[in-house]
Amino acid sequence: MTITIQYFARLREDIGRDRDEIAPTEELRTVGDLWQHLHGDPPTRLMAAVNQAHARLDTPVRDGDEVAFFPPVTGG
Amino acid sequence: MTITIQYFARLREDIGRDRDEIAPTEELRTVGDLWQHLHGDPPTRLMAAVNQAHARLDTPVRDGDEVAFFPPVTGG
Amino acid sequence: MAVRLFDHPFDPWALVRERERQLPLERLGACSVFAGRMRDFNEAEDIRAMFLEHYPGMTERELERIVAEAEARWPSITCEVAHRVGAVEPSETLVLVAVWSAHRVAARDACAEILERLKHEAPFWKRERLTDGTERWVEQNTPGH
Amino acid sequence: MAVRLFDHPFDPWALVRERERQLPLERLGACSVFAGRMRDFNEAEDIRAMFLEHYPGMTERELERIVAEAEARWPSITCEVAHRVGAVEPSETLVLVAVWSAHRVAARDACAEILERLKHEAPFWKRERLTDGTERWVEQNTPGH
Repeated sequence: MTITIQYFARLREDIGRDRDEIAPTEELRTVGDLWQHLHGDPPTRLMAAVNQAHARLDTPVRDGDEVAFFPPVTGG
Repeated sequence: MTITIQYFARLREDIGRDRDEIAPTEELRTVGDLWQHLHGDPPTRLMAAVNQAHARLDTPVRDGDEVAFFPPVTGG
Repeated sequence: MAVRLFDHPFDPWALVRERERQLPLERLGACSVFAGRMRDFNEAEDIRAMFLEHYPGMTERELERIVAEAEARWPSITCEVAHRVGAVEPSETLVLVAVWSAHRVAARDACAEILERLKHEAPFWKRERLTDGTERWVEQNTPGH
Repeated sequence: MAVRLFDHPFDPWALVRERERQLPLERLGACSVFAGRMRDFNEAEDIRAMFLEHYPGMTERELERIVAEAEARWPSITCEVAHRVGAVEPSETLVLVAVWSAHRVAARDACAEILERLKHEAPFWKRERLTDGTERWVEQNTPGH
């Protein structure tokens, strides 16, 4: 299995794609580890979700998770 | 001319009529004077209006005024 | 400003929609509405019907004053206020306050302020008829701030 | 609880009225509603259109969570929440929050709370197209408490 990573809104445009897939390893334990591995230091105000629920950079991830990164939300 | 005095809601029922008319005199200078003259000491939470605007017991009255007394309002 | 009294049932959402047809909604990003209905209970008693007495003339003046003072405090708002008078049955609408504004905080605050002032300043009085046939005047509105 | 997403224009007052046909209004004395529309200006710029991106799946879960938490905090309330997604034109409704309760304070407070949490937690992102043809993402919602 893999961890899927989705990007939304301006973040998707800046990164240039709407998703990544990554094979879990021992070093990739948290949401923040995933971002660091793929993109380096996280920007301020980066928001994240794991399995469609809000998460933080220190939220743990595991095989099969659906992870998402996005900028501050602006609905309503 | 005269001063007309209207009563509303429970106050109208307690007094037993919906209005009084009274000839102005030197002693009847305020809303409170009118009530005292007609009914004695005012009840707590008595509300009043002069010419359809909220008034207090010390609001002056004069010939031709439309005065009203009523209990606390309960609209909405 | 629009202030209306109804002596028969009215549909609050039809009133709001009718008013919006005349408003520049592309500039009014926020609309806050309160609709108050007649309940069939009050302080643990069952209510069958209600009569809303008011002071014709002063009622309209008070509602217009309350709305005008809100429009002075929040200059960007547009308001619609409606109130029933006379005999009312449970679930019928007693009061409608609708406020439009460019921004949500003004719409929300003005809507709440108009409703509270209406409840404590506009000359309406509720007389309830209980299911056992007795009648009583509602003594006082509860504070809502 | 009812949470709905629309990818086409919807009439907020028709939604509210439709919901009320299924509610015991004789027990729900208070209804507080907020309708948010797309404005044709934002931060002094003229806006021609908007695209509302969202996160399908998470959006519905977040809206349901926000409403469920409000219902836990104010146990007497009944809620209806609707939100647009996709392409939107000025004056169209973006969001509707309607809350019914026996008493006005719960309806008003819950309506405000649901709207604020939706604006800061539900995964929607606005992209504006200006009248000069350029596009931009809205960076952040303003605090409304």
